Amino acid sequence: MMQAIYDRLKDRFQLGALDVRSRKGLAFVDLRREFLRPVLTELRDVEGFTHLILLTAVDWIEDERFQLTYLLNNRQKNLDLGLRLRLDRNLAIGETIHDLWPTAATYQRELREMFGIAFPGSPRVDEEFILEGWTDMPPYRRDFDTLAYSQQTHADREGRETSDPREFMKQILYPKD
Amino acid sequence: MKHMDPNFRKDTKTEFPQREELKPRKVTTPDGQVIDIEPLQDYFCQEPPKVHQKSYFKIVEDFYNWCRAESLWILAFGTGCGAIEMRPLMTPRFDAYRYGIQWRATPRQANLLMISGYLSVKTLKRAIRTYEQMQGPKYVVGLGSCTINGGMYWDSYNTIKKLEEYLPVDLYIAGCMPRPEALLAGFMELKKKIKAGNAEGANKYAEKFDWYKANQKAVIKDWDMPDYNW
Amino acid sequence: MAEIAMMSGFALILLGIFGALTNRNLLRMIVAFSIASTGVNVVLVSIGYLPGRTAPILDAAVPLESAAAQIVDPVPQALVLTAIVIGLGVTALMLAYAYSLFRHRKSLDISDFTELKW
Amino acid sequence: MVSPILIIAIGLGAAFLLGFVNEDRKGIAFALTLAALAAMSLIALGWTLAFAAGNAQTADILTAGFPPPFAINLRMGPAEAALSLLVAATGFLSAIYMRDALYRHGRRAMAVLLVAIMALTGIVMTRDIFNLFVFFELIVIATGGLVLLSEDRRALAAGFKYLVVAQVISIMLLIGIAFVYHAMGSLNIDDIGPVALGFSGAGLALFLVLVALFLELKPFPANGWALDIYESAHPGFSAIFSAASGSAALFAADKVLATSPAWLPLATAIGIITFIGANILALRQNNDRRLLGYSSVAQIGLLLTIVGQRDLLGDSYLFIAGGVLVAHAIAKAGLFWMSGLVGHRDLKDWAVLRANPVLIFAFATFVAMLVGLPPFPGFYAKWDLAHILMAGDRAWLVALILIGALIEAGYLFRWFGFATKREAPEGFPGFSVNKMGIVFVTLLAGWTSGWIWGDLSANPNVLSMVPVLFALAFLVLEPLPARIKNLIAIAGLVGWFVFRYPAYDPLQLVFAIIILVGGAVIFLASFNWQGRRLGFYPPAMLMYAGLAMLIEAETSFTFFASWEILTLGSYFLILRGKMSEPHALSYIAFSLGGAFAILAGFALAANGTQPFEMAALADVAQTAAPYVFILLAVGFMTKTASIGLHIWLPGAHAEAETDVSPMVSGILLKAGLFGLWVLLMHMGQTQFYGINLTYFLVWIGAISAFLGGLMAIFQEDAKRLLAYSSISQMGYALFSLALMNHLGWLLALMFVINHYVYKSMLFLAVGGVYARTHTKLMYKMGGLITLMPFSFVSVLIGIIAMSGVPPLSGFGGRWVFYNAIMTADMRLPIILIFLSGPIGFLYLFRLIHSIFLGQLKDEHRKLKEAPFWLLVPQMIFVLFLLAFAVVPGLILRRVDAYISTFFPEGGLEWTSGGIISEFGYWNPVAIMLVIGVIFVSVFLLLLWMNHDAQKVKQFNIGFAGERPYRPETTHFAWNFFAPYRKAMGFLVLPVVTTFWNAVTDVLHETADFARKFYTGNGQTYALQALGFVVVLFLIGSGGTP
Amino acid sequence: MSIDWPRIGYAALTLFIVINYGMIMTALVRKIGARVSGRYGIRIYQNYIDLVKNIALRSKITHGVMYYLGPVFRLTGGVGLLLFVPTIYGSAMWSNFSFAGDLVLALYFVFFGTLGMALGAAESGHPYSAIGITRGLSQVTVAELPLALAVFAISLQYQTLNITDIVAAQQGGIFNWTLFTNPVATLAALFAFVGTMMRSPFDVVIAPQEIPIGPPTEYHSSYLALMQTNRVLFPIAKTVIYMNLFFGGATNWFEFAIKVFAIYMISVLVGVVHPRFRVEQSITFFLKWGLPVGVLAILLV
Repeated sequence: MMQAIYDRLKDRFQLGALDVRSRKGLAFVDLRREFLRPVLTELRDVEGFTHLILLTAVDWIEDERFQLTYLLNNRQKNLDLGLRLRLDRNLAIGETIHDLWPTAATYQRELREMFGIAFPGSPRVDEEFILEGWTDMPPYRRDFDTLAYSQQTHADREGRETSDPREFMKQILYPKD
Repeated sequence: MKHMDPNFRKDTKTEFPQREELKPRKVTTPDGQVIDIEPLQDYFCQEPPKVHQKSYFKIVEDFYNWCRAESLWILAFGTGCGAIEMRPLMTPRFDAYRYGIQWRATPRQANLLMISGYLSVKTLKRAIRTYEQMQGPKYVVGLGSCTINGGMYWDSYNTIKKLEEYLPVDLYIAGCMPRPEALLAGFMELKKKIKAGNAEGANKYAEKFDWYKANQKAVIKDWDMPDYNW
Repeated sequence: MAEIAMMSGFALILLGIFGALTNRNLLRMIVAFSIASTGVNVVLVSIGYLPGRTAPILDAAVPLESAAAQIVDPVPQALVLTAIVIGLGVTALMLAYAYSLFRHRKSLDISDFTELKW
Repeated sequence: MVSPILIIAIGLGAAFLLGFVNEDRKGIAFALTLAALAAMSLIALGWTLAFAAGNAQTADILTAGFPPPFAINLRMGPAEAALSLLVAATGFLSAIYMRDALYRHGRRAMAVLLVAIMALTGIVMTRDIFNLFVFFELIVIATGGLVLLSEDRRALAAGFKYLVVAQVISIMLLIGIAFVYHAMGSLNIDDIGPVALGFSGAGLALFLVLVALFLELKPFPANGWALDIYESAHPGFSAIFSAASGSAALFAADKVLATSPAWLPLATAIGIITFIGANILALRQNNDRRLLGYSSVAQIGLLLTIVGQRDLLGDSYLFIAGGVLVAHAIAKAGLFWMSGLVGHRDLKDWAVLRANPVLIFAFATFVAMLVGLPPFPGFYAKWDLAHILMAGDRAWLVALILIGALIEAGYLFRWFGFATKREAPEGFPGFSVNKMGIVFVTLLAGWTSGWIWGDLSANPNVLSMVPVLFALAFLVLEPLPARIKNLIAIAGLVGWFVFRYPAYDPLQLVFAIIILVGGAVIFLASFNWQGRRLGFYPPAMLMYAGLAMLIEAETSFTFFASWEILTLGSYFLILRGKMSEPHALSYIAFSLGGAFAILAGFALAANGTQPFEMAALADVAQTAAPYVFILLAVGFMTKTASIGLHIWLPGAHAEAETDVSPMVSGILLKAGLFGLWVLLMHMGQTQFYGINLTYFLVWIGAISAFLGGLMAIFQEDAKRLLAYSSISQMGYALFSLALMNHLGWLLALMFVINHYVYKSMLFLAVGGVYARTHTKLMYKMGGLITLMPFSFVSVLIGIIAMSGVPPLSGFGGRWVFYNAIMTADMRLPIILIFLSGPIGFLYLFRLIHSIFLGQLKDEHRKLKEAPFWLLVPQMIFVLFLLAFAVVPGLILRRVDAYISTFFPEGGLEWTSGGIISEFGYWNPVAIMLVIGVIFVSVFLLLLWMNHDAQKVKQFNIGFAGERPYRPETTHFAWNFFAPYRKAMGFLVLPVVTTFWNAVTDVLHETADFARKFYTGNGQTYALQALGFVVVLFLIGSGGTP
Repeated sequence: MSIDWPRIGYAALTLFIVINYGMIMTALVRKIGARVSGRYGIRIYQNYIDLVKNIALRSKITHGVMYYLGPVFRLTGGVGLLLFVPTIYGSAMWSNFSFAGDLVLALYFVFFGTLGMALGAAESGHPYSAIGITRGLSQVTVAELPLALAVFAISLQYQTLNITDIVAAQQGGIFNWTLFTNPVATLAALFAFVGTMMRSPFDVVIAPQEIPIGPPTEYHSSYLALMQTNRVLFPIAKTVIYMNLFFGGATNWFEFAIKVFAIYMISVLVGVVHPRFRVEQSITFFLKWGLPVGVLAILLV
């Protein structure tokens, strides 16, 4: 079924390969930026993907890319389709889709705060979302080192031992190995 | 084991701007006169906290302390997963009421602040404000390892590690999370401490006010309240 | 004879009024009113007419002592004279108005002068 | 004595002489004209004075030396003399007024004016119907000429339309005259014998004459042509056309009708239809002159009605008709002349008159004259008319006349409101001095006529009553600074109280204290105003004068006159508020409606006897009594704003000035209560179809108390809240009064006192806050307690007193209330009262919370305490309330004893240990002591324990871990009782407002639809006139075959 | 005016007895509630500890004069109400200050504390306080209505407003109580009783879950102590009125204790089985059920 939808859209929007996952009815597909809105509109209005489950980002720091994932859901047919879009990491400006799904505004606000991806035109996008009084770089960027930040901000309690859970449990459970 | 980027330096230079509603503003009065409003001065009491002396007579103070110990009113404020562990205390199985413990909805009437779990910087601000709004003598109990050393959030950029740096903690109850029985045991310990006259957290806070404030302001960059929230 | 005069007088009045109310043209209305007032005058005279009597002129033919029995009633005739004079005055005034209206408004149609209403 | 024929001769002669004056010598021509008119006026004046002094006999002038019917004769009697004077004087003044126009048109125009005035006097004096016709035609011609004096081009068309219709009328008149002559054999009016009502032979002849004369009076609806003239002619001529022509034509009709009384009903019918119809149509007029035209038509209609009633009026006929006529003529001429001062024709453009306060005063005078308010002739005339008609079983006619008058008052006062409140145009050049002079002369004439009619009247002269004169004296004092005037006013009130003190019985005394002493206390607040404060003291003092006279009134006339005076004064007072224009209008509309009901009630009760003692209300005949009761009760209840008649109150009280609100709320409302009191005292047990009428009052009182309070809860505007609360409180008072037992009356009296005190106090407090914050919306305030502690204290004390919580005086009221209802017959309405008590608590709490408690706003942080002079009376009230709470007996004891003369049962026992009733007891001193001691002990205890409490600021609140954002978003005040609205909101749907709006809308829509009838086409007008005749003929002959 | 010292002494004693009785009784009621749900419950003297604890608080704040006076008004209202009503029938001294006024005084003095408390709470500037006041005032207007009607009915029945006289008329056997001679009025009054005791289902005023305890949100330390005192005193004072009017009064302290407890338990029992009403729901409830019963009461007398 997903394949059928993919076939219908593939040529018109120059989609990437369909990435079918293990779970039935879940698939991902890459697309180019200029086709984002047409594809989303088409999926929403024609193919029945009426629900935006989430909009999230992945920091592919090695590729100098942010990947935005728009996960859509078709309630009738129980299909989940993820659209993956890659943005230039140094010029992280996404296209707002709050007019298609009002909830997207919230996601975009979160992405703006946590990844520093701008969504011009999205309502209240520059307001604080979860963080309060944050002045450092967006914390979900991979070049933000949370441990280092934590060390530099909060002193460890003296005598606290930190172990690698994997090593620690191995020692306890299989002391012989 | 996690790597740490040796080159990472946190941003210490950027100042967070004052909140809009707290900036001094000019207002036109009904008579057309323009007056200056300084919200922090005009709307908040700027007095620092005071150190309160114990009663002159020891016997009175002992009696008071006994009453304080036997009448612990907990502020109904849950900061983390520990909030869940408090609920069973009201049930027939644990029945904390028989120890004179009860929950109050307003900080004005409560005298025990339970920090029930991890405390993000954002929540810390609320916790400080709430603590300061409680009337002394008042007690703070940290619940779980998160309040002790950060617990499983030890490497989080946004969670404090040592509660006593920010609030005068009377007692930690270890565990992740501590069970209700542990809480009850903790309350008993607290009572002993109060009865012994050692639970002077409020006075300690007032004495070392500057130190506490410095610690608090070091993590809370958008300090948008008076130094002491009466 | 008197009845005929009176009938025709009333006919003239009705005719005049009918004309005044149906013609839009100011001048025609004025003419119609003239006809009507003529009718009124005829009626007036016919009221004062007594059959078989003579004109109320006291001369040799009508001696003073028997005048009351010989002449027709003179009062209506006096009234008619007055009415004619007044009618003339009114007609003249109306004509003057019509002239003035036409000069200012370039129209003689009464239905054009309805800016004052309600 | 100069021969009256000279009036005509001079007019005619001067007109001829003008022909010889050189066209360029306009000054001479004008002087000649004025001299002629002055001479005519003087002759008429001489005759009038002679008649007034009783030195003259009615004189007949035989023109040709023959007795009638052989020659025309003129007659000079008292009415003729007065009318000639009216006509000639109007002509004289108008001539001066129209000087510019007359100069422009030259001597011919002056001649035409002279001819017109001459012809009008001729109509008044002649006794020959053909002569009448001639004069009428002369007037037609003269009118045709004079209309052209106007600079308005449209006058040309109007004049032509007039001529067309005049032709039709003259044809009818002439034929009629001819047939009358045929039937009677004479042209002399005195020879026209009584002609029976009929439509053949002599009847038809008379019908034609009459109908032509009626048409000259511009009857509704056949009067479109006249309105066009009014609208477009020169105002100076319109004044003549309205005041002089109308009066003369009316007199002509009167002369003819006098011969055949059988035709009077026809006149009545046409008159009353015209009166009401024209008044309704006037409602939608925006053009001032056309409005005056409608009003003129209406007034002539009223006069025709009065003419039609001459069979009943008898000796009073001249007094009544003359009163209405004079009032109409003077006021209408004055208004037309004033319209010439106003540059534009919309009603709102009259705001320009504010440039000169005397003109506003003149406007007010003329409006009051037209509506028939004291002290003007129309008032006396209306009073007598209503009484005679009621006694003659013509109540329906009284009702119609009063309804018409009410509508007229509606549009006139609305217009006055425009003039005083609307935006005045910028850069006004100033009024022409000579025109203004004419208006002032008219003004003087108006007041003089008021004095004359008062003097002629069998009743006391309003203008010779001391309080009224005192109030009027403030007109002269207006140039003084406000504070001096204030001092005089206070001295006057207190002085009058001291002077009259021995004469009051205890009930009057209580009211007198509230009105005179209380009024003086409120006047203390007026010291707050500086400058001259023009237009404040005369109406205020007029109101107090009315009130002071009201409580002493012994006869129904004095009572009613006082009532009207206080209504008028308070109207002008309320109108002073910034936004009060519509509210003042609805106030005066309701008040006049109520006053007319009272008038009808008194007239019905008096049944012809004059003067009618108030005490005689008890002896009204069984058949009439319930109607008298209902009429009077409705009248008084409009003043107390009982539910259904309440919609004027909130706006009027809320939008009034700060020191006016307590006057109209604390004091003025008591007038209605006093009226009800007097009514119940004398007619308390009146039955209507077996039901005691006081039962209805009990219900109305209870519903007012309940709904008034409920509406108060939902107000955002502090003064409106207080205003609705007044409705509720007055409901309480009405309820307790109508209980008709001893304690009920005592309770009502306590309400009278308490309501005065705390309502005045609260209005002043809110006014003081308003003076600082410039807003009345409560949610915009908050937290003012520290800035305005004194205002807070007075509101606090007011609230405790008002809600009936011990130990303050309100509790005494509740205690008496409980004791009073124990013996009441009705139980159900008491439920509403029970409910409205706590409801009062709700809105009062809202008042104090939203203003003084809660969060202080940014812009109010530097506010000062309310002005000193506003606080002074408040503090006096606070002290009084505290004292009254401890020793209520000081005042109530005497009243209690006095009430025992009406209800000997159920009194209170005043002992040193408290007040004891049949059912319970109450010891105010003990209560105060016990509560005081407990309170102080607890307070000291708390002080001991918490003396070291840290004073914090307004944002230091436990806000769920957050902090408040702004005071505006933290102050919980807007829609404060939202849950209450959810539960009870359906009870406060604006049903009554909707009803009254619908009434006015229907009237307005009717007017708007009906006035389309006047198409503006001359032919249509002529057709309407003919149609009028035909319809009249058909209806008449249908009635009498 | 001479001071009647013994009477003042008796009044103080009454106050002392009632406060202690109230402290114990409210604790007992809570303990019963706990036992019903299988808990041990608070200690019977817990109220005293809480009271002392609050008084012993070291730091206090004040929001202003009215805020300071609020609890004073509140407690004065409670104490005054108690002392204005004869506590023990047949004893001149235990009638305290009832010579100052009759039933009407008692009915209206109830509002004294409410008014003061509302003013004080409102000055704290806390929106929750204001919301709580709104709710409380809205509810009490209609909740008191059946009582007013019932009182009217029984004062008509006994033809007096004197409480002592009303109690006197009920002496001589349980069936002389108003409860039996006029059950409708009693029922109406009980509507009001349940409605004004600040217990479920009519406790939305202080609903802790949404508006942290309503009007007293900002009160603490000795302010709260005074209010706690009033909270044990005031319901009893009110109950005493009901007892005197409908349940035959009390001729000695023992009877007093039993009757007050029994009447008090009515509101407790209603409360434990009914969930909370919203304000408009309780208004509608009283109009729909309380009002008709009250009307019936005054019509049947």
